[in-house]
Amino acid sequence: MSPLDRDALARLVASQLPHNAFVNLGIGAPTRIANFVPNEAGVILHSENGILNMGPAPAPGQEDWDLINAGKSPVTVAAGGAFFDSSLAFAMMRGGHIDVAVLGAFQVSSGGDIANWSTGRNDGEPPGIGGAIDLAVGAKTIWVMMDHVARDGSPRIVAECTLPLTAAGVVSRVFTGLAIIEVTPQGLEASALRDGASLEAVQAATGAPVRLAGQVATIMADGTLTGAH
Amino acid sequence: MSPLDRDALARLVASQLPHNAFVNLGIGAPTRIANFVPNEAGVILHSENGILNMGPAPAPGQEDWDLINAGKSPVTVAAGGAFFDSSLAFAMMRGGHIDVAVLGAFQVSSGGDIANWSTGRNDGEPPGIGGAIDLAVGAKTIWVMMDHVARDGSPRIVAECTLPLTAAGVVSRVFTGLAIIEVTPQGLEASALRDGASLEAVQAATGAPVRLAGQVATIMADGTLTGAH
Amino acid sequence: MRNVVVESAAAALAGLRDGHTVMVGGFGGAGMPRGIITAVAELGLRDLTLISNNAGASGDDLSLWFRQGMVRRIICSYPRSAKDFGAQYRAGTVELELVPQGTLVERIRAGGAGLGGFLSPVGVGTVFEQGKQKIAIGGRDYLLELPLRADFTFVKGKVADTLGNLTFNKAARNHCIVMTTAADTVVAEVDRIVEPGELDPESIVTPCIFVDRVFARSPA
Amino acid sequence: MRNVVVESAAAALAGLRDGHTVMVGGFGGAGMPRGIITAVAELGLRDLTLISNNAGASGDDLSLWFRQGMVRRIICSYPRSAKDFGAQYRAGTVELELVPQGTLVERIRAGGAGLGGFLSPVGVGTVFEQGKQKIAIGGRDYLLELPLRADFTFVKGKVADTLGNLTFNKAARNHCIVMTTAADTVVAEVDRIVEPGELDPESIVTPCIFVDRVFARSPA
Repeated sequence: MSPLDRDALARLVASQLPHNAFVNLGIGAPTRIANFVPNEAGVILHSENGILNMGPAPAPGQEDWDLINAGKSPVTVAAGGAFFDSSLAFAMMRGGHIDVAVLGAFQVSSGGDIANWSTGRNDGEPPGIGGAIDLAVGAKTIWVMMDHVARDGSPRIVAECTLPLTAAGVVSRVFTGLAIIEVTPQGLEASALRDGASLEAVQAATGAPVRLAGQVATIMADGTLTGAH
Repeated sequence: MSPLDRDALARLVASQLPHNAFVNLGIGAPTRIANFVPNEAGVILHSENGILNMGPAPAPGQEDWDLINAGKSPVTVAAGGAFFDSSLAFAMMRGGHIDVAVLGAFQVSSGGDIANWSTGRNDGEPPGIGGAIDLAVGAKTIWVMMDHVARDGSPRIVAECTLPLTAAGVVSRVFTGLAIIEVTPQGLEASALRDGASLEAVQAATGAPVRLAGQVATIMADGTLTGAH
Repeated sequence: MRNVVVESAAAALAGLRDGHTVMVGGFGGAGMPRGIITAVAELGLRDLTLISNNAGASGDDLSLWFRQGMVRRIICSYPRSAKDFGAQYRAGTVELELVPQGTLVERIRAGGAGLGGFLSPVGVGTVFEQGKQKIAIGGRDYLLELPLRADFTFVKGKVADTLGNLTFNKAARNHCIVMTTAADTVVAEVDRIVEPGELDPESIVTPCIFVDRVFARSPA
Repeated sequence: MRNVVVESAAAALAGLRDGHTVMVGGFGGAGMPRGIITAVAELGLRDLTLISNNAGASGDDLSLWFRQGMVRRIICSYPRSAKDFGAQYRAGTVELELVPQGTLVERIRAGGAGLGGFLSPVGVGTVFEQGKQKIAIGGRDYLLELPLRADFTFVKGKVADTLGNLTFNKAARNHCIVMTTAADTVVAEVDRIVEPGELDPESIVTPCIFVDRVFARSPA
């Protein structure tokens, strides 16, 4: 058993998006989710730079550099798409109109705090906050997609974030290569475990207490789920 | 000598609008100014319900009831016109983008206060404020067009307004059937007098001291000016 | 695929009930959803709070609601020349919150954009500052104005697609645009409904994320 | 009749000088006025305050301004991956005010709409609340955010008419739209200029009241 790879994790998250939901996929790994959302799910993708119903990347040579996603890669617009300015794009985010935002993160706390804009280290680069903070505060549901542990093996799901916060108490679910962790008022609950991973293994990789949810699904290597979820 | 009639007063105000200015004409008498603005003046009319470059009334039978002015009368749109929503229309007003607003009023004070939304009497009708207050606060230049005195002969240009204010210290010029009165930090100045009217006659009809401006023009019966202005 | 088209006024109004707060778009007849207004009148609701620029002028508009005593409170900028509202107002059976039009629009926008309020220069030094916090910024006084939201918004669009994207005819945009952002359930009455992709993405005025139900008064 | 077309970059930039505050539209390359940016770089100005979402990524964008040390201060949401800005930042020769993107846009909108500020939930409980007044509304904390304005705004439109009405291409609208409302002099670089009446009044995105100069980089 090894943690899911990026594509399998993206497939897992994609499979859980509610039908016909308005969804914003954060810059970085979450952007990959778009590749795995089935057409019949009816998911409508929002991009904070002013696109609703964003489509996949264009064919090579068909790029329009005025039609890019929040990560500044060329995209297309699906039938029924619309363009608008940033003030309306952020009104959608801050005003609670986005059903689900999937964000990357460095740390998530058991209280649902998220830290995803600063490593707290001086990497010689200027800081950047962008629009993730507006999503974290305003979307109806915030999911995080990230590696379960940092490169040094230390937990990224923690009792209290040590990195600068993006927003407090907003995350409801964390998808990692090891588990799906629900953030509940009673603490963290694993609602799915990687095939072959025990609760003990997940707990060992997590910086706050985790218990099993009432029903626990199994995450297969390709990112599909078996059992209830 | 009698005061100007409404059309002559409208012609007078129209002749003073700066070339290529963005102008909002208030509901009521000021609306009439549009009939007298020469095409070559390039004036662009704004309507607070979401029209820029508003044109004249349509020919009978050509009305579109989705294309009305702030007084809810059918209008047209000139070449280069645009439609937008009320939040942008009021951003134009409050944000100082309108060059000149010409408003009707019940009273104007020597300090430039304007009262134009309530007679202060209970006329059995509910009160209404509408959008005039946004114009009064936000337009770069506020002109008032009104009768010099009330029906009972009492002054409408006063030392202090007795009616509920619309905005304080915003009016720069008042056009009446008797005179053009400038509101200056040093008090009221008549920059034009109705042909045959003396300063004394204007002063007698005015509730605050008025003196002559450095140059004083003469207002002819048809609303044209002679002499400098 | 998302499809927000409803076939009847009853379906368009499902969930609307006594005591709700309702925004109705329109400036004069432009942008006013007459079909929905009539359908709501037939429900004979009570204790509505109405947010609208006007309070009805002719007989076939919001006057219908006032004539039946359906509205307990109205937040409005210009309720003059409104016969039926006026009668209720004089009788003391409806409460009026008079709000300058630009402030009304901006409060609705704040409600839709997730803002806690904004500082406006409009109303300073007038009766409209009563009961409001005054805050000085850069030496100028502003009033703290609070957001408005509603349970339902009703607007009149021109063309909708089945996803809920909307266009409007000319000056019918008026208050409709911000109102679609600020209610739990947004219903658009339109002239015509088309398939996704038939509207130019550049010409869509209200993106479908703000629209929950679309109703063609006279289906094409 | 009003005609805001200028024939040269020099005319487009007349009055721009050392110490000015300048807004530049664009998100990535979309909506970025490259022709004007280059022309400004050739002026070799000093002590500019720059308001922009990014701080330059490739060599032919705002990087040109940083390379020459033209900018004293930048108000920005995401200045990472900006080599020339980064070098100046590390050297301590440019000051950074980091603002969440939605707050940045809304502060510019407030500046253009004549508001004294607004209450935002964004940043509460984070380092972004430092130095800001916190106000509770309905039991929730908000930060009081203040308006931004500039001496000049530069944006990239698609088509302009000679009055100054603008359309934009696809996602090039981004920050350009609010920036056109919030500066004393607004310059739009466009692909094509047409006569008034050639643009559909329903399709105009920025009405001409906000645009002072229009410049076709490659006149049609």
